[in-house]
Amino acid sequence: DNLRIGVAANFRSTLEKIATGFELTHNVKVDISAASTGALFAQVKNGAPFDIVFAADSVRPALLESMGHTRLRRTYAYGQLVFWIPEQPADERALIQYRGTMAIANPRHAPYGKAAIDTLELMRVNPGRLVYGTNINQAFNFVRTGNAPAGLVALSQIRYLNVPANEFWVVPDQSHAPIEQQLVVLKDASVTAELFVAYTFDPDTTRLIEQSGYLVPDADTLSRVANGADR
Amino acid sequence: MTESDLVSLWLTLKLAFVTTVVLIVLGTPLAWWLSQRSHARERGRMVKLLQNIVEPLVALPIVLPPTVVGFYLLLAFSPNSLPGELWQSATGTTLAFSFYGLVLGSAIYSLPFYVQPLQVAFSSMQRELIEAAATLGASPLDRFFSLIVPLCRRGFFIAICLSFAHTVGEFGIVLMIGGNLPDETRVLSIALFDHVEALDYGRAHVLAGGLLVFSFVTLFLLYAVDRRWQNGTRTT
Amino acid sequence: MTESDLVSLWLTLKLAFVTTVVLIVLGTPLAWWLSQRSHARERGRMVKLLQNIVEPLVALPIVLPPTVVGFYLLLAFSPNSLPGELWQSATGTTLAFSFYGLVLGSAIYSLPFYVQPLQVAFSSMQRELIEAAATLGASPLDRFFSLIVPLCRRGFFIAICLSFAHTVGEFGIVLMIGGNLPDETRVLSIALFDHVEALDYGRAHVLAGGLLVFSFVTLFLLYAVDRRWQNGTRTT
Amino acid sequence: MSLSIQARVVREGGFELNVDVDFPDREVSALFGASGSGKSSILRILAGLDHLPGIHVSFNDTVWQNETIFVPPNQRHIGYVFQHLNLFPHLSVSGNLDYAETRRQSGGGLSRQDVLDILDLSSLLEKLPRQLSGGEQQRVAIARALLSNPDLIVMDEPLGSLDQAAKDRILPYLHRLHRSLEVPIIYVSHALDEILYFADTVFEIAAGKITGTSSVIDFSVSGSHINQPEAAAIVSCRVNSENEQYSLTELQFEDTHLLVSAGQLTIGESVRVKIPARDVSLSRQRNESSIINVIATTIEDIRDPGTGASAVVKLKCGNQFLLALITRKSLQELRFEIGESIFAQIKGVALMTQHD
Amino acid sequence: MSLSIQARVVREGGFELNVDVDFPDREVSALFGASGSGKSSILRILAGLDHLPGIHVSFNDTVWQNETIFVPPNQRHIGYVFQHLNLFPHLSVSGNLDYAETRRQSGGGLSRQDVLDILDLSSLLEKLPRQLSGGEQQRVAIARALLSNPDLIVMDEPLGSLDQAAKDRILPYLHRLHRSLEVPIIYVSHALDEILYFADTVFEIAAGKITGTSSVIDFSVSGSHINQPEAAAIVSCRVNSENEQYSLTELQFEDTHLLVSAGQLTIGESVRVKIPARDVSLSRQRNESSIINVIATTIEDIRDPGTGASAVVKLKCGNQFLLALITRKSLQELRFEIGESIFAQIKGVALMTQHD
Ligand SMILES: Nc1ncnc2c1ncn2[C@@H]1O[C@H](COP(=O)(O)OP(=O)(O)OP(=O)(O)O)[C@@H](O)[C@H]1O
Ligand SMILES: Nc1ncnc2c1ncn2[C@@H]1O[C@H](COP(=O)(O)OP(=O)(O)OP(=O)(O)O)[C@@H](O)[C@H]1O
Ligand SMILES: [Mg+2]
Ligand SMILES: [Mg+2]
Repeated sequence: DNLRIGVAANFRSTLEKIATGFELTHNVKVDISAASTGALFAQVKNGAPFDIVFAADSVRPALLESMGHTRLRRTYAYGQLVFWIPEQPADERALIQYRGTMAIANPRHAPYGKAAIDTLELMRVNPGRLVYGTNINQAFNFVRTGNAPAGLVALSQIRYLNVPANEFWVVPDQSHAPIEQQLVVLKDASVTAELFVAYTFDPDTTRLIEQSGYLVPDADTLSRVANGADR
Repeated sequence: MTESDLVSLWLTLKLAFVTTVVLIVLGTPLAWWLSQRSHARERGRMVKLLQNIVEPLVALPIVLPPTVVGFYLLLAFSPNSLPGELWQSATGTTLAFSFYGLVLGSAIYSLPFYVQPLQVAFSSMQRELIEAAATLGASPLDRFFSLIVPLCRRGFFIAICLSFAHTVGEFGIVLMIGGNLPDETRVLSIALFDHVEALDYGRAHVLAGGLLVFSFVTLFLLYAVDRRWQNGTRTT
Repeated sequence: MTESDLVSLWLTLKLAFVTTVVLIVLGTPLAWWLSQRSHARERGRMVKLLQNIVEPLVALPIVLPPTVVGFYLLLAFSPNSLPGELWQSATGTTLAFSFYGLVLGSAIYSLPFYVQPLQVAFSSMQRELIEAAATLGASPLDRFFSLIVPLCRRGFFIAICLSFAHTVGEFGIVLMIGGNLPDETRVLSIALFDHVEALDYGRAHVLAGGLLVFSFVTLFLLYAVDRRWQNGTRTT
Repeated sequence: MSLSIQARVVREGGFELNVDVDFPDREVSALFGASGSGKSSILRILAGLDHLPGIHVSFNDTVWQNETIFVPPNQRHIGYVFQHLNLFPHLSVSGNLDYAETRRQSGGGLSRQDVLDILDLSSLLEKLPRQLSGGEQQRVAIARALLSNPDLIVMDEPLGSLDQAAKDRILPYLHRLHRSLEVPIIYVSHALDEILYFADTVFEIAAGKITGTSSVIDFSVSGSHINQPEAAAIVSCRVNSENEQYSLTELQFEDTHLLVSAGQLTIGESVRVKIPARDVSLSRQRNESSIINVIATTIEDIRDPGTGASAVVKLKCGNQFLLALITRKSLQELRFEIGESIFAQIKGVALMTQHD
Repeated sequence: MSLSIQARVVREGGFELNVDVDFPDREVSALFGASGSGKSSILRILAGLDHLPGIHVSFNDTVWQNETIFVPPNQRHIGYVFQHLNLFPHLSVSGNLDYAETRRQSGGGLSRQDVLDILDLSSLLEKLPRQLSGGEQQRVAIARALLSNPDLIVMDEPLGSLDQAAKDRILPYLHRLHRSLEVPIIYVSHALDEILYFADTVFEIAAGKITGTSSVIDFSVSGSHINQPEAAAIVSCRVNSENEQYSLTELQFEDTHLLVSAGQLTIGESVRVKIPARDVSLSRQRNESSIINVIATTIEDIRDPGTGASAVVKLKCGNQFLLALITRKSLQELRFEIGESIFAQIKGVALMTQHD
């Protein structure tokens, strides 16, 4: 049977690359469904036939685990927040002095949004107006279409669309809580699911994730995970 | 268009078609029943009250955002809830994440767009013509097909177009209860949404453009057929 | 309901109201123009061709998922595009993230739900009555208000209900172009979606339930008024 | 007692219909009354179109409606010519006729070609109702009702928008039709001449109540209309002989003769003759004039309204009656008296119908 | 030349209308023709309801339609009584009347109360059109057209579904109305008696063409209908004196007298009398009978159709004509000849209208 994976929208394109590699090496077909983490959560709770869910945060995976829907939970990546201001030089000063409309993800449920708010507070940035995208992709769209002149978006998006290097500035990790993205393997998943998880944490794959604009858990964490301590 | 987009297109057309058929079968009698209110002097009070309640109920799904309707449908379809349980014990499958679940969801959400234009058409029809047909020996069902359908042709046409198009464009419910499964629930609207979400603008443009042109041509042809039909009855 | 939900409710009603007014003002003449096709023997070919093109165009927005329509609106609203640039130079603000942007988006998306039931009503009206009114000295505008509006009352009523309800439930477009600004673009459907996304199911249930009850009561009362009006003309 | 109806209903607006009628079997029954008196209402109840409480209808031993039973209109097999015609606007003339023909409940029935010919519809078959003139629409409505091959025909002013020539063609056809099909007909009309020509029994109706029931012969000489200029006596005669040269037929009328114009009549046949009151003048002696029918009668009654210019004299001849409309001036100058024997001069050109 | 229309149009379906008519000023013009001959089509063109090319219409020096000009119907101020009535279904009777009254283009005009009284609508004001009987609806349609206070009245079979009593009340009213308002009226009817009563000029129409135009007096004695039983001569007389006892009025008819029933007439006034052909019998000598009007005439023409039972004799009296419908039998037995002097016995009870 095919392996069914639910994925939060921001990680989708990266996951597609991973899945292509996995399909080649393991000869298993992977079906990818993208949705918001909230939707994935509701669907899993109500019996969605997924094997693995790649969430955009750690809260909902933990909740799923506590409700007994999972048999494995792991952090697979940390998102990186960037300040993007198209057609202008981007750096820390530009961010601090920015006074226009700024697009961020909705801090209420999107981890990138929470991180953006943290950052703005910590760095005492006072933009003229904050507009919220439902998720980080939408915040990105606001900037990309020119409706918002700048935004705090994800590095993965910047990489995906090959934004010129001088137009964005990667916000340092310390300025916000980590944007931890976790996956869960669901209780009734097929055994192939663990194979896929193992493939995800394969060094070649983690390099791919890093190249896509994420930080990956350090080797320490990874080995602990491999020993099952995280469970 | 990629192959997966073509699969989505096929699925979308299938969903819209099946949903529209379901609406025609269930929505037509409902619209008829609701449109009979003003004439129904001889009916009981209970029937009237029921109509007064059902009429606003029909319009109700659309005041909730589709994702929210989808959310509640998801709850209802869950094997933990009564309807979901019944369905599962009857068919062995879950309603959520299945094509039939999508049909059900779309039908509920598109119901007002089918029922209400029809109601307008039914209620503006001349009742005397139906009486004339009755005296000529036409049974109620015969009257319906031989008289009411052609007289309300425009209402049917617009009701069908609206609900078909609306099902094609439907997205929030499908996303929630469909789970975005290729071959089964990833309809075109979801694929399109995916492309936009994945910042894959090129594919999104192609798909949206294709969908628009396809729909325009289809609607244009349908309207042309409709006009020809109309002209046909005029001169023949 | 919390205060912010109340703000959203108020905003939603305002949006739905303004959108409906816009649709009444713009959609009514459009529906009338489109419904005149079959009778227009004396008109030029160009007008007919234009009608044949506009008619399917009106229905077109609904075959695209609202989020996608929203995405393209976002492109159009951008100061880099011509319409967005024009708006900005005229008003100094952007259409995106503004109430007027929402109105525009909702109006485009709800247009078919307003225009098409009206077209059904207009096209099933007896033309001879308009002729009679004309011989009694009623000008075209006078005829429209004194005769066509009351005769097509049910069509207007349903068109208005559908587009109002649809705007209340509209979500995809608003999500795309609204930016979720409290007081300005965070309508109820977005707030509800936020609650669901934030796993705040309690508030979501309250809001959804409240919206349903409110809408049901409103629709129930509207239909009751409609019936009374109808009965009124029957016996008075 | 083929068709009987008892109804006591009040319409919104206050109109009260309170009738108890037995329409005679196989006959033409006419409903005659002023505008708004309830004629159409009765027809609608008969056909089952107004399903109200307080109504009993039965036809040929079948109960169509009582407190518990209600046979829907489509099972009553009634050919209904509506006052407002109700042609199907989306069907051509032939489509309208097909609609009726394909739903016939019994075999046999009228030939379509006959109906088309008599109603002069052959050239209109492809047209839609809205492309027809008022009279053309009315003819289509009649044709449609007839082609449904009904067990009962109900006609609500079917000839109202037709010209005299069309009426003169259609009425005799309906009459022949009725004689050959033996289907009862309920006929509503304001036109006295149509009723006198066509009806066997006349039900007079006023303000929702039946005010009189009589054979057309009695109705013609004693209805409430006999002071009207259109009043005419209907009498029953037997065909004696024909005079081909002048297309005149000699009829045996009681113990005297009448010469009338006629088509092909069979000697010995029983016929009905209409003698308009204004065509009858009175004289104490036989005068030579262009008036060819002069018969001896006795004055049965004199209806002098006391005002106006004219009075009606009812004349008895054997067991039948005639009417004469004369001026009050001559009434008083000539001092006619009830019981007096007098000559009725009848201008010979009176309409007639065949009856058995 | 108050109202003129030239039209040459072909309707879909092939009907061709080809007319060129000048309706006389301030008169009642009747359009008389068979069903489907194009009467309603002409009225619709007049009112601007069928905007087709090939039409010229002008009224009182204003061009209503030609190649370039088209005055829309609402600016023509026409009171149109439609053949299909077209009452507004959502408005009560009074609502329908208000609709017309509030859109009056000029002041003055009819009193609403008068119109309600004559058309007997006072008790129906609150009803909706679908709660009315056919005849009631027709009366409302007439009232509505009249209350719009039009410059031109156009009536398409306005009395078709009315009973005789209503007609007898409404026609004289329309006649008086016309005399007092001096608004031209175009009147379409199949009923010969209405036309003879009401019209000044008659336009005969057949298959889309005007086949004859004549004053009603000429029409009555020479139209194509004079072999019909309803044929009647219209003659013009002057009021001589009244005989109150018998409600009879003596009229000067050429150099002889006629006694007729009448309402209040002014001595010296000019009036029109209708003498039905069937009410006239011929005799070579004056006989004593209930017939009070016997006048000396000469035979102008004899129309013997050669078949059928009756023939028409046209009689000349001074400069006017009468018709007598007699049997072909008496025609030949009595050997009437053209030019012969003969007595016409006229049953005295003839309808009449006032004319100036
Ligand atoms: N649907 C209705 N609701 C209420 N009253 C009605 C309705 N239809 C008819 N009436 C009233 O009932 C009375 C009788 O109407 P009906 O149509 O039977 O008259 P009718 O004898 O056919 O008259 P006509 O010769 O004018 O057609 C009228 O006073 C009319 O106003
Ligand atoms: N809308 C139309 N389209 C095509 N043909 C029409 C249309 N209306 C009428 N006709 C045709 O034109 C002819 C004249 O119709 P019109 O209505 O003028 O007749 P009419 O003299 O008023 O007859 P009636 O006395 O029966 O009402 C008829 O043969 C009719 O079939
Ligand atoms: Mg009636
Ligand atoms: Mg006509």
